[in-house]
Amino acid sequence: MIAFLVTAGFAFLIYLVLTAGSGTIGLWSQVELIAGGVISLIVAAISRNYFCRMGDYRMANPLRWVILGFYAVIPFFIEMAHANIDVAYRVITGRIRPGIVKLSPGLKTDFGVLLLANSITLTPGTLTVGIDEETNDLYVHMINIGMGAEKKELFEPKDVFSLFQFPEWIRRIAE
Amino acid sequence: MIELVVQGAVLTGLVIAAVLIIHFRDLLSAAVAFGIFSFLLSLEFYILQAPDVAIAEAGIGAGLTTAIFVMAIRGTQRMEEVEE
Amino acid sequence: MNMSKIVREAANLLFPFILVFGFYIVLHGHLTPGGGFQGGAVIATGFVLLFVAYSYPQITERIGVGALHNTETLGLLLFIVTALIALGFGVTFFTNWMLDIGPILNNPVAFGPNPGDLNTAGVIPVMNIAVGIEVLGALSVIVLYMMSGTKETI
Amino acid sequence: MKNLVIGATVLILCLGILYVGVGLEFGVPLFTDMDEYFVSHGQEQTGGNNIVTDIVFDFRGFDTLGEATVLFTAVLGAGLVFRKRGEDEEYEYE
Amino acid sequence: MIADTIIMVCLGIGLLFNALGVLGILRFPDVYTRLHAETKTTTFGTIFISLAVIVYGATRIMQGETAMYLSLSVHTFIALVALAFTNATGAHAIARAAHRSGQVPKPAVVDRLQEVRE
Amino acid sequence: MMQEIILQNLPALLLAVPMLGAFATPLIGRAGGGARNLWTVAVMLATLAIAIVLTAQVLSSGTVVYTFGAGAADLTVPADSGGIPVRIIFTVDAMGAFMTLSASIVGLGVMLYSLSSASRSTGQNGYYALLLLLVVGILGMVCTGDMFNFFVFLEINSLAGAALVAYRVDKGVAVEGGLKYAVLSTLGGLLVLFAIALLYGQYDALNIAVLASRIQFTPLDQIALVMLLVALAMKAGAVPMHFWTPDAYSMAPSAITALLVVASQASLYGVFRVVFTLYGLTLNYVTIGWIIIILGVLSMFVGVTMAIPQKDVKRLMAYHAVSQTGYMLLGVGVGLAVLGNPQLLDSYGVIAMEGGIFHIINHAMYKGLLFLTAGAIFYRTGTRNLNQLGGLGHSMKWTMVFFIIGALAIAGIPPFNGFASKLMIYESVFLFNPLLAIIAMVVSILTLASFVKVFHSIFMGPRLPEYAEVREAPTPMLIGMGLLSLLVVLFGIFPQEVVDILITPAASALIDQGGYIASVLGGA
Amino acid sequence: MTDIWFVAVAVLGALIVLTMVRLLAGPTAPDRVVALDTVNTLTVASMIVLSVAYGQTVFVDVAIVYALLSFVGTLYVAKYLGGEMSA
Amino acid sequence: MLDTYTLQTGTGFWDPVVWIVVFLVAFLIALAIWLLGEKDYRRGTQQVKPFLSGNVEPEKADVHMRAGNLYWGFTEAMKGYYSRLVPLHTGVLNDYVLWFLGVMALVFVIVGVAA
Amino acid sequence: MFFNLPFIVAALLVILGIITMLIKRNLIKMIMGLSLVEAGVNLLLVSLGYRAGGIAPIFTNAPAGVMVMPTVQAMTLTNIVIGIATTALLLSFVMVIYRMYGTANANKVRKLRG
Repeated sequence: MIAFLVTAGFAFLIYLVLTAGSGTIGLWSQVELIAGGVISLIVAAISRNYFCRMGDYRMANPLRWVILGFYAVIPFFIEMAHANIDVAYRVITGRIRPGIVKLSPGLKTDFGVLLLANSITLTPGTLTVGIDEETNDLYVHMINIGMGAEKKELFEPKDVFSLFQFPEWIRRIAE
Repeated sequence: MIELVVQGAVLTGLVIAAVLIIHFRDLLSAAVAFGIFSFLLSLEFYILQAPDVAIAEAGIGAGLTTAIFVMAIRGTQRMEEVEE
Repeated sequence: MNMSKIVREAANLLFPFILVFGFYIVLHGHLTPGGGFQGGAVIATGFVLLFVAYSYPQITERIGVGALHNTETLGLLLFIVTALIALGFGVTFFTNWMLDIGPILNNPVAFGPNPGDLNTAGVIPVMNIAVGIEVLGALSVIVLYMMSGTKETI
Repeated sequence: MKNLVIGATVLILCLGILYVGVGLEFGVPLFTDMDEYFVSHGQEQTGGNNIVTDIVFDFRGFDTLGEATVLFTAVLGAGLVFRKRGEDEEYEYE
Repeated sequence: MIADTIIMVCLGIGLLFNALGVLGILRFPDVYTRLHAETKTTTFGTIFISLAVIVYGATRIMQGETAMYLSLSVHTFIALVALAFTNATGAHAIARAAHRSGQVPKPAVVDRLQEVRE
Repeated sequence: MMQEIILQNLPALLLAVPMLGAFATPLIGRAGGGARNLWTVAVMLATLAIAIVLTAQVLSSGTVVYTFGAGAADLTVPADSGGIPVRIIFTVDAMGAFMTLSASIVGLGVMLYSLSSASRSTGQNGYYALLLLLVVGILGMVCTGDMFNFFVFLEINSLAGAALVAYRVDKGVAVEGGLKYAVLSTLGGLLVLFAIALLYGQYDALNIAVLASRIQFTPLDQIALVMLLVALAMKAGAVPMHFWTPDAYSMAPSAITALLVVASQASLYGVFRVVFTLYGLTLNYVTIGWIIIILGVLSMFVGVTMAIPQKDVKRLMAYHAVSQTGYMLLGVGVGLAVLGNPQLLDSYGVIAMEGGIFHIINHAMYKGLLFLTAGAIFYRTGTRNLNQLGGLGHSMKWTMVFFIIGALAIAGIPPFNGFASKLMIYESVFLFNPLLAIIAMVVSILTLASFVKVFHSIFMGPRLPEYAEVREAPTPMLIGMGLLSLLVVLFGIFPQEVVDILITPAASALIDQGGYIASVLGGA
Repeated sequence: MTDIWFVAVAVLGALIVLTMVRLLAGPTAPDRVVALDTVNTLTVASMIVLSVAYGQTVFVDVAIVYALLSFVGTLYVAKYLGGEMSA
Repeated sequence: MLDTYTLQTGTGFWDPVVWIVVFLVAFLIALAIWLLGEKDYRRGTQQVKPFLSGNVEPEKADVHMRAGNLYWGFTEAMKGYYSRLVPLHTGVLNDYVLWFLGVMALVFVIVGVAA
Repeated sequence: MFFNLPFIVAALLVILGIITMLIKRNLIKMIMGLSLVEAGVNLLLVSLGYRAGGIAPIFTNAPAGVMVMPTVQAMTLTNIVIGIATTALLLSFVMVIYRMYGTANANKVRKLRG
């Protein structure tokens, strides 16, 4: 039941964003609001078992979404810009030293792992290649491993991220 | 004039993708090329002011066509047989 | 076999989003680019996303082929019955009979370029919905059939 | 021999089909009366803003029914070839 | 006028990064490094192009045309988020598939995943 | 009130009823096999009733036009449109009504026959739904007055046909036949659409009447003509594009094969509609007429000669179907070749066309009958190989009688209906070109020879030990066959009646391009 | 002002044509999928820019459809390549 | 009365009723002849067996002529024709497509030349 | 002539598809060729309806201008649906054939001949 409501609320929110600017009640017209309600109920009926896995409603807290937005705009974006300049440098010079390393972030929720994996993929010279289904350890392809660093069995997050510690942020968001 | 350049680029890509579909012996690669072909076709529809058709081609070409081709390849064989 | 945890989680998150977007396209068919077919294809692709993220047994225990088949038939029947009702009004097959019914489904619109209003166009939104659910059922059922065909035995 | 036939066929079809590029002019249709009607009267006759949807569901709604029928047919066909068949349903073909 | 400049700059950065990404997938030696170029650079470039569009929509809203440019900006933003999300996941899926299909990273100095698999 | 609505909307109901029936069939099939059978037969009966009433309406009051989505059925041209029709229009003239009648009669026979012939296989819900959809495709093709609508129904026809051909998977061989049929007909359909696009690009119209009134026969029109002509002739199974025909016909369930014959005749109708109504006198009718005649003669000869060495009874009959299609092409082609010469047209052109058109319905009846008998034999014995069959005349008497009727009709032996139409073709073609008539007669003799062989090897001879258990075919099968054979005999005894009532209006409707245009656009 | 947008689309079109080189050359299927992803991203960018260039804001929906759906095809190819598609 | 059943074929006519009457008359004559035949013929006795120069009558199944042998002479006589025609039906889908498109190309040429 | 580029490309796509169907022996490749033909026809249809400087036929927030022809777009939509249905059905057939015959080569899928 909670899953149904959470999914319906989420769907309604998305529908509102999609139809922003359609009328006069706030930004929306009356018919759009009714249609959005109906649609969100249908969507929730179909997809509640997928959107909300068993008994995990942490993400229903709006505060976490605010932090997520902040995370996406400030640290993530800066890292991304940094990453891109780095990749651009390597594209032009062709100076690379790639390898696949193991990273143990210690995250527990699936959503957190997803966020971290996508963050890693989009940021400095790293790309998630594999994941250990039990321990949530990530296997990360790095485009430039520091000299000698490949000897390390397990990479710490601070070896990978230069400016911000993503796992800390994501723990704050998702756990 | 600049529209013509845009259209020329997209159409060139379209023809290249079509030729590559024929050229690849690896059917999986051909399916991937078909995906690209579908993207470019949709972009061309978009340029020709047909957004309805572009959405239809996008919805079909992006996911479904590739999916059914890959499944058909999984159901048969990946490589085209070499002519004797 | 299912795909990695990351892909599964991403599919879970994207699925309701795709559904909402698909329904948005279906409902706004008479205002923005799109319509029943396009929206149905988008929703069907959402289902196909689930099919790819999970394995075939996992999918079939949650989503029945029969349910999707019924959805398809329901859409078709809704479509043809909507068209047939027009005969009862003394006009021909496929006439837009809801145009004269009043403001619930047929808001008066300004002609020429306008921002658009959802409850206009009489029978067209109803047919959009009908075709939408027909197409979503049909396309996902076809993909499911082909998935079942990739198994070694029939 | 066969390659020659294929070549000749493709060549003639090329000439025939590529003639489209010469015979018609892009962007300047010769007659436009039917589509002018749709553009200028479609919105007031059906109330829909998207003329393409108006055509698909109102002016040419029967085509759409046919199209939906084709989809239904394909689903039935795919279902039939992948169905579970009974024991005695294998016929001998020699 | 300032808005125009911002739009130009954003477009310029976006196109530059897109070009670099395409260059990257042409230059890099193996599939993993190409994925680096593809995922990060083109996504980043597209984000900047979208930003240009969003800024353009915002300026038009400032000039008083609300409804349509609001929807333009919002929809562009949605496309942006969706693109970033799906690109990252897709890149992961491809990298994983490439690794599972037995493609070793060519000039790699270390491959922990391969060790685990063996 | 109800009756009035039905009478006003006959052309729409003709399509809507079987469509609704097909869509609901899988749902009703959940309730049980008996309910589904009852439902499909009821739907088919309703369709036949509508077709008969529609035909009567067409014959009594001229061409029926039906505008989809307009305020009234005959409001083809909206008041503010400047004299062009904008909606989809059904134009059922005498030719279309004739085809409608033939298709729905065969459809009913096939449906009754299927009640027992399909009763042993799985997936019957899909089978019946597809059967109804195939009927929908045929009816739509022959009723429509709109090029794109024609294409859509062509695709329904192709896909439903292909899916049904593959119905008995049969170690994949049936699927091979279905694949060949589907690929070729899809390619043909796409080329038809290409041609439609060319016509649309020049004249901005899709309605056949409007196109016919505007057509100029520019080079693009010629390209479109060739594509339409060849693609539809391929769908009709004309030699040398007939290769899919034996493959598909022999592997389909027999009931379906009987209906596939009608489906390919719908394509033949498309050919006639294109050359006569769409292009009319603007095309160089002598060239096109001779092309059609040559296709017809080749079909007749190659079809029958390929039939003689066959061992598979259904494959043999499929080649005969090709051969008989040649007669229709020949008859109508002769009519086309003299289209521009009123004198010759009056003296033998019309008769030739009437013969060709009469042959369409005759062929649908007797070839359907023959395929059904072949299916009955296969149902009881489990083989189609002529070298293994024999001595069935002792146990399957009714089937033998029906087979004799069909075989004599196809060979053109009086007093069955095949003779009547062939006689018309012989006499008129002899005036046009004696050689063609002689070829036609030779082919007829070879047909008889071939069917003597089939008859001998299936029914004659002593009772064979492996078929000692064989009994008569079940009653629904016999009813289906009996319906068709009754019509064969009736059409043979009263040919002039049929010609007067059905055929002459159909032939004159084909020739009368101006009347067709006037019925849609008004005035003229 | 509108010309800028068209110039941007022209550059993107040229980049799409360039990407075809990887599609042709890519020694393995994953390389070609990389080209597919790139073309997808560039197409979305072109569509967004073109909708502004044409002044038709409703066109952006097409770009959203692409951004959302194109990775389904990628996932299918990945599933096949990873040997995980055993139904 | 007869006129309504007569098929007019432009130059000639055909009357199925007359034909049926003639057929019936012929049938009656045949029946009469049959009735005039041997009266003491009995089924199931030695009379059924044909007299084959004193040889033993072979089993029925052995004399039954199978379909493949029935027109052996005809196919043998037209061997040259069949040896060319039958291999054309290759069963390969590409060939089918080639025939279709080839005929289309041919008709293109014919129509192009004629116009 | 040069401005007829979309028509020429559409015709080229049709021809490329036809060539694929003629020379490729793999059944899946042939179906890809069929899809190419279909794409070519779609492109031809849509470009037939284009009018120079036209805008899309949607009145929602539309700028001023002449609209392109909408009928072809409706036709193309129909054709796209028909195309996906046909492709799916044909691919199902090919999968069944492969399972029964063990090959998807048109040269070997020929039990029906003669």
